[in-house]
Amino acid sequence: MKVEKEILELSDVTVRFAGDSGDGMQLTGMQFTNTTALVGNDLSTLPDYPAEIRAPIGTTYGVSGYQLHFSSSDIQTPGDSPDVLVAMNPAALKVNIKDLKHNAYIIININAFDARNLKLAGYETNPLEDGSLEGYNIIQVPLSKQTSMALEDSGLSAKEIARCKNFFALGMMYWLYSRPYEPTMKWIKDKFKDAPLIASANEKALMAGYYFGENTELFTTRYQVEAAKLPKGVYRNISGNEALAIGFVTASVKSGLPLFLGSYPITPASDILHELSKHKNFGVRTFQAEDEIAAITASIGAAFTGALAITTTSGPGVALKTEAIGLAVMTELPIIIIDVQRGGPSTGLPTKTEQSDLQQAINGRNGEAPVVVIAPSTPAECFNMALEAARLATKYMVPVLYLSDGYIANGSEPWLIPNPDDIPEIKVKFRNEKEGFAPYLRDENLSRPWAIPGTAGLEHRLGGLEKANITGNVSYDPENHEFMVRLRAQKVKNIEKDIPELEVTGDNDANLLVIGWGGTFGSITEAVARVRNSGKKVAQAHLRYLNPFPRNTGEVLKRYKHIICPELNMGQLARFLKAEYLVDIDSFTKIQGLPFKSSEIETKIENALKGL
Amino acid sequence: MPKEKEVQSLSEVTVRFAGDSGDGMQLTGSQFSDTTALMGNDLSTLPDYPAEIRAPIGTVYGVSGFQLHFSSNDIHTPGDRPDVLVAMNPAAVKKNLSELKPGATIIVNTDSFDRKNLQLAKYETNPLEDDSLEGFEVFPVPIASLTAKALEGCALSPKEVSRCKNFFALGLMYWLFDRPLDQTLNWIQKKFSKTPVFIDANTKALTAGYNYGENTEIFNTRYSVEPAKLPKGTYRSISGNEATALGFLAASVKSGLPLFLGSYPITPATEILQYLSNYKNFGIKTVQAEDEIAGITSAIGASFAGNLAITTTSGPGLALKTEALGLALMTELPLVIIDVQRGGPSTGLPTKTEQADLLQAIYGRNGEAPVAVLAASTPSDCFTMAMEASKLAIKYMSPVILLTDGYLANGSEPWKIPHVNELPEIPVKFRTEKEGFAPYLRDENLSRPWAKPGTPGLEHRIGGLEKANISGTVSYDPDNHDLMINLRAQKVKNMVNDIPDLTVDGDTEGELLVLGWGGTYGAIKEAVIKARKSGYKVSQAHLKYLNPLPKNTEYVLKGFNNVLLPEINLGQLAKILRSEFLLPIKQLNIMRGLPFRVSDIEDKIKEILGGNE
Amino acid sequence: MSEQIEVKDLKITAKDFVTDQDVRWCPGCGDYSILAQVQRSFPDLVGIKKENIVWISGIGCSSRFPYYMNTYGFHGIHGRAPAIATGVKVSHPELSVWVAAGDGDLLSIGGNHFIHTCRKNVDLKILLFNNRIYGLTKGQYSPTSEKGKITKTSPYGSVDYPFNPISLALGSGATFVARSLDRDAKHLQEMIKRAAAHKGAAFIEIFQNCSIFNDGAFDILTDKKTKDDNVLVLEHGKPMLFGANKNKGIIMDGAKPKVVEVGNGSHREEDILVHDEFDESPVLATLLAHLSDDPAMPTPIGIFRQISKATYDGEVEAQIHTVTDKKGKGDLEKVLFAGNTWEVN
Amino acid sequence: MINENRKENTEAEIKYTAKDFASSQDVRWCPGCGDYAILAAMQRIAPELGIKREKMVWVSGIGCSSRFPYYMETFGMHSIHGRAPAIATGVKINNPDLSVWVASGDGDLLSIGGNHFIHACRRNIDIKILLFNNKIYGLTKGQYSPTSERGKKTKSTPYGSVDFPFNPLTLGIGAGATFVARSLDRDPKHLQSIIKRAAIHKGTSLIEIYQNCNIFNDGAFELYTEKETKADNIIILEHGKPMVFGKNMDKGIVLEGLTPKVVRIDEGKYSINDLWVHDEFDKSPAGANLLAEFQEIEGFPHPIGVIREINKTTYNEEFHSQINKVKMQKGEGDLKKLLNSGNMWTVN
Repeated sequence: MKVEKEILELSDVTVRFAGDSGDGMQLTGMQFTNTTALVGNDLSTLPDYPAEIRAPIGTTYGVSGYQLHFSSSDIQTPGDSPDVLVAMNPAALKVNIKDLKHNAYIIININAFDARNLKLAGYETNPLEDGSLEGYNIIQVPLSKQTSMALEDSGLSAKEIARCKNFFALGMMYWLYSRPYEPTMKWIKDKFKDAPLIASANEKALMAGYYFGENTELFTTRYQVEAAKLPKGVYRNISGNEALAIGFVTASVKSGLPLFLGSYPITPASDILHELSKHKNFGVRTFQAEDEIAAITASIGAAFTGALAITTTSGPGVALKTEAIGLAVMTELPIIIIDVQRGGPSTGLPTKTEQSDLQQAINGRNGEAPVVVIAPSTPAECFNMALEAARLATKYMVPVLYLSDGYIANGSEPWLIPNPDDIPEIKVKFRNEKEGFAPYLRDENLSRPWAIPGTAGLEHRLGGLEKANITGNVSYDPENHEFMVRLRAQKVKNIEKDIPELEVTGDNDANLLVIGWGGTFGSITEAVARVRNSGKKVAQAHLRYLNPFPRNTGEVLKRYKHIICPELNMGQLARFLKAEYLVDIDSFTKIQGLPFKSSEIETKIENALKGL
Repeated sequence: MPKEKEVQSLSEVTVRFAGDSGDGMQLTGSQFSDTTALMGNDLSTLPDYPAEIRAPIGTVYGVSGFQLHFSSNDIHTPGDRPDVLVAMNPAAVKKNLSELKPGATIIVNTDSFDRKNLQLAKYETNPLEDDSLEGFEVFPVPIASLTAKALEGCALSPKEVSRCKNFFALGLMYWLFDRPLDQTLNWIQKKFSKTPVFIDANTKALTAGYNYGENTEIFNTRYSVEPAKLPKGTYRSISGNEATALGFLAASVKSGLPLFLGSYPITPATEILQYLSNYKNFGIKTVQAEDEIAGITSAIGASFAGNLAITTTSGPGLALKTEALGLALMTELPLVIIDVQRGGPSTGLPTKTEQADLLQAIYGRNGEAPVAVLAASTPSDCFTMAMEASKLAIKYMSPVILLTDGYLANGSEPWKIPHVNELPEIPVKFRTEKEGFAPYLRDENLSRPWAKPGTPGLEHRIGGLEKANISGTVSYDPDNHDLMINLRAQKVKNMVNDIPDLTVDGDTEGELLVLGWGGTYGAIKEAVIKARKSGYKVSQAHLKYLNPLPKNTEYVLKGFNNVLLPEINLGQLAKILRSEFLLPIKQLNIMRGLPFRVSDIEDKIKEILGGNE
Repeated sequence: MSEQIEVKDLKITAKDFVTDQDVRWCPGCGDYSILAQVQRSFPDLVGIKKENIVWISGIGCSSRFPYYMNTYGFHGIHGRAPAIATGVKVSHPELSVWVAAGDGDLLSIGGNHFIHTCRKNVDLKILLFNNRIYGLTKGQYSPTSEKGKITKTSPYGSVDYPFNPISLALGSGATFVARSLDRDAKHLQEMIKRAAAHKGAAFIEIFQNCSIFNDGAFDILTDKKTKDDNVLVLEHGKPMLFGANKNKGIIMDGAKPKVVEVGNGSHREEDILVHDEFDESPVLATLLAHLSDDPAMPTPIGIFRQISKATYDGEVEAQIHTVTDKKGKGDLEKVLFAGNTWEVN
Repeated sequence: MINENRKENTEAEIKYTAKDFASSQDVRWCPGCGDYAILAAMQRIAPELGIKREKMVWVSGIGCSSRFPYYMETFGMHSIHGRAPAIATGVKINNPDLSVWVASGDGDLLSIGGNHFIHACRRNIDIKILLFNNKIYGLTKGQYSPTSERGKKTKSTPYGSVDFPFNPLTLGIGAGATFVARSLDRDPKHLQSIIKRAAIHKGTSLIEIYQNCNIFNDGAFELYTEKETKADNIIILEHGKPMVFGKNMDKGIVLEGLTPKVVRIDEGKYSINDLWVHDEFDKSPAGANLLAEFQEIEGFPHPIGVIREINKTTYNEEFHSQINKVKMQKGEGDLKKLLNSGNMWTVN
């Protein structure tokens, strides 16, 4: 037996797993995440993979990465720069090295650093030998070799054995960060129950990695990260897309409306369609349509017949759905369009995140066609905002555009599971009463009645041509048109009374406000916290409702001398705020397909404070 | 012979022809316009017809109208309120009465005021008999029976005879306003050259109408409107859609590029496709595609292959083309998208005008997707702006959206025809040089080279995924993405160097500037002229370039204490200017599917300036 | 324009069509073979210069194809390749325009452009990479997936019937309809060359293996052991025989096709249905398209139908010439000054 | 849940008349338009379909015929160009108890809406599609359509179109439609009978209706509707009956191998017994395709009637039986269980 190694207590670690697309890095990262969640750490993740399914092995554009930030305290982001990189091949090293902290640990699969792989990665000399890794702590592990040795008698082919090396790496990391391997063992058993050979090989690889950590002289220290002090309750780790999907299932149950999803596969939104396809026992109707347009128009048809109708897509899909969203505006049917934003324009960067569809969401339609626009700010919040979208759409008989993004869709965080009984009902009333019915009557919210086919005596016709007030007949009357255009705008504007006010956190008496929206919440929150920790005053506000804005938005903005608005676009929210409130906004933008680093925002705030 | 009647000279008149959709009012109106143009009057027209091809006869929503404003002076709008209404049936009276000037002249076809038609128009009593037309000068003319009488002996069916009554009405109006018949007589000859019986009938109806005016005692006065004092030159009357089509034809000739139009029929843009289909002998290729998306994508393909590629549509079509527009932007191919705006949202009001697609044009795409946006301000200006749009698209290898609207498209005005040699050349350079070629190299304008298929040695691949700078290969590199986003934005910004400064009509600083864009030009112009006549000091500026804005825009706006911006939308340009310059903008937004009335704007000017006469 | 100084008879080889881009498909993907067969057959295309070839695609794994062909290329947006290609071809009819598309791209989102291209007979060569799955978005069922298919979006089995792409193309009026296999290099090359030689919309459905999400979908047609008994190779003027020893054949039993043994005493080769690619009536082709609806029948590969019809692009060009001949070359000055004009002095 | 326990509504206890299906809107087509006859036929046959008014939904796109829903006193939606089949699909999936009908023109259904049309056919979703084929764009005032004959001179093809037209029947068949028929606006009895057949059919039903646009394409179908020419230019198909046509029923179709031929049956060489017998229910689409192709062959009559009807489960049936099956297997969805799934941990 070796001597027990020293255990060092850490509060906060950022790990990145990186390897070839075929190396199973996403799986490794997710397993590590789940186990870390079970240990009770707070965490945040960032998967990052190429747009090709499998790019050629060994090249830099084939590198797939998974970053995980975990901590014993409350955290908001997947971490700016990793403390540890697991690099399965030279390309993984090459792509990731510039992101690492100084002194970071790099665990390298030394077996992959042969001449061929070095060349594929575009290295002229071996970085392990040429001094280019100076300043880092390099741990060279014969990962492939160790794995094949462990699996010598497994009865698997060499290729199959090679595929197990990610479990070896995982086991080693479990040891290093003092995590239990049992959850993954259980997962392996479940997953490969029909292939016992593979199951046993993966188990062996995992354990071999774990023991390797224990036995080798390469590691002198292991680390421990205590459980975070989170509010009491039952937690699960949840990604944005998952939270969104079950949020809508919940909305369906709470409203008593069948959920209808019309969708067409598109990155990074497809997972929602996958998830909802599983829940047929909730009566969920998933319709994989022939194209984006059919997906939304089928949803409009379903909304007409009384479904909670949604359609999921990404930016290019919203572009295609543009005309149909206008139809939903004119027919005043409740549908929810979910846009999981990705890098644009055009096909752009399908697997990368961005916030550049806001203009499209608010303004991208012919004519005056107002819709409600909302955006969740963290993966778990995707759940709540789904309920909110369903509530607003059905209450106001209006299309709602729900802006998520690639970062929160694929990222995950611990989620305090709510008790469904505590979730408020979504009250929906279908019109049944014949007496006095007209399809474009208005209630106190300016909403028209929802009279679904099958209701005797309420037969009526909807359409995309301008509607006469109340009767809903086609009308070309000039005064009526003006009236209806303003009425539809007013209906959306009225919603400001029904949504929470914009909340300001941080220092009330600060001169500087950082305002954001959507997935930048975590980075902004951490940056603000850091600046405040250094004794400076900063306030923070985050918009979850983008059309209409919360009713106190203007009043909040006018309280500050300087307003910074960080966005992953060229300043789209800033433009709206300026137009609406005529206040100057210091737009801080980044368009690299990546989330903000907290440090970037921190520096921005520090610099702005200097000028105040 | 009856005695010569008194001729009164007027400086301007607004006439509206109104009748059932089947009564040929659009034809009557355009004939009257053509003749009036030939007489040398300045003029402006406003056709207004229902979205159905033929709504049921006799009903109010089946009424089709054609308004014409003509003058011996320079004019800019089709007129706020008609002086004269020609009403072919009760529904036409019902629909138009509220719009007329007090004391206006109404010529009615009394034959149609029978019980059935009154009922169809939802009249409970006959307005010719009750006092509801009091305050107007009503001339009852049995147009239908007079036409029938005139055509007795023609080998036509009663139905066919009845169809000729619009020519009778036209003849009568020609007499009333002292216009010659020749133009219309020629037109009839040509139009019906294959059916002489129609030539005969329509000619007879037209002359009968004219003679009726001359002979009958009902009309005591006839009117004349002197020719306007327009700059020297050869003129023709032109509609916006026609001018747009000719503008692109001219751009094709001046650039030496074959013109390719990918389009799908949509009101009110279809006519551009129809006009351009005629000019095959210019080598124009018009593809009527299976849908809007194929319309634009086939144009993108043609642009890749080295054509001057355009696509025409209206708002709902632009909505469908959204995704493809992003592709044109990413591939940096020259393409002009023409949006003839109509009433929205959704299908909205297909035959009515509006300016509500501006935000869609500028912002309506996924990702940061900047394109140039231009807008024509008068029917004939469509010609100029079509050439401008082509020039910018080619020079900057960029999609350009040209906004016109239903009012400009269908309205017409006299146009001083330019000579081909006076038109600006549009330089085009295709890359042929192999040495040093890369598909995303940049010239001094940040434009990439146009290397068309068929050029040996320049084989390259483009697409919608993010491009690596210079090499144009696919790149997911974060810094490259940032660079390219900024580069594409900068390229569009650079166009300010090519577009004229915003000019101010009137003082360049002061109390009030009325700013406009697009088809509101005429109404604003007249309102400003009228306000000035009543002693107000007010200036006017009109934006024809909306993205990028002319470089002196902020400077101009800041010269005034108030900026009034009338728009036929809920304040779309106002929103852009507010965010751009943090300037309060006074808005005037009326969205009735119709152009502004001059008085709407004039009243607002007076409201802002108060009683400072 | 550059001067033509190149030597005319420079021999082009498959290598000349290879670009400097690394090919980024998954190892084992059928797309590699299709790319190889295209590159191998292209040097034999008579009279087509490399710079006159354009590849257009939409979105999907196979839509990366243009990046790997050293010709002009355009990686468009999802489903729109046939429409972009129409624009290229109509505006420059001298180009040889090729479309690479997957089953999702061509038949799902792009279905409309596909059927209209067939109808109009635009002179495009369309290669359908049919792997019966969405690969790029990681494994959803496609409009050619078999009913009951379990995928991420149909965890309980899809309830959609698939398209029969051959039948759809025939129904849309396509003038050249063929099928081949990614694994049958020689046959595929032959089909590519035949498509290139055809004037008009040429459609080749290629059964293509997706080794990641739908591995083995076409094994029965490509594996040595099963191939002969399950694939019927169509050849014009030849009897429809198949089987390892060509001992099975198709006969017509009234209006219904039937498989019989040949040479066992009951049927001779002369009884067997003879293929006629050039049949004006689409009925034989339709019959063949649906042959394998019956699991006992073989799957035909080869040319189902090839007929001669004017092409859209050719007619557009011809019309321009006719009108120009009749009216003279367009004179802008004349057009501007046409109609009712008047002078102001 | 709204779809359950609604079986009682399938039999109509109420006696309707045609008038009950006429809405209060004034019908706004041009006088003489074939659409009037189609509307009348629909309203006349509707009471016999056993469908309650509130269970009938009409969906349309854009075009003259797309005004159809406004005139039917049922639920309806006049949507956007080309999308009617997709909207109807959403309506039918979400509430399969409804009887869902699509009214669409040749531009709407086959040009911009071509994709939704072929996919509806492929899925066999139980919607009834009435194609008002007038071979022209009417609403936008006279451009050629994807069914216009080649060489057609219109406003957008002043020198004649160079497109080949679609044959809507072969397209429907090629896309896998299970019910494909054709009728005429001018033959109300036949049209009503075909509408009824479509209503009864389970699955996507396509009826191509030759419809006269008297403004922009007047007389396009005169040959098939006028008394003098009709008999020689159309053939009325009936299941199990030999294909006979002609003024004196003296002509017929024989099948030689796979090739059809028009023959006389009054000259001794052929008798009625030699003629091809129509089989609506033939599983193979080859015969139906042959019939659909008649119109492309010089001297052949256009077939009218049900070209093909086959039995296949519908998309909506399968869709809902799958939901029920999963519910049986996994139990009715339990929200608490769903939220509390995956790897959970408790913080105390």
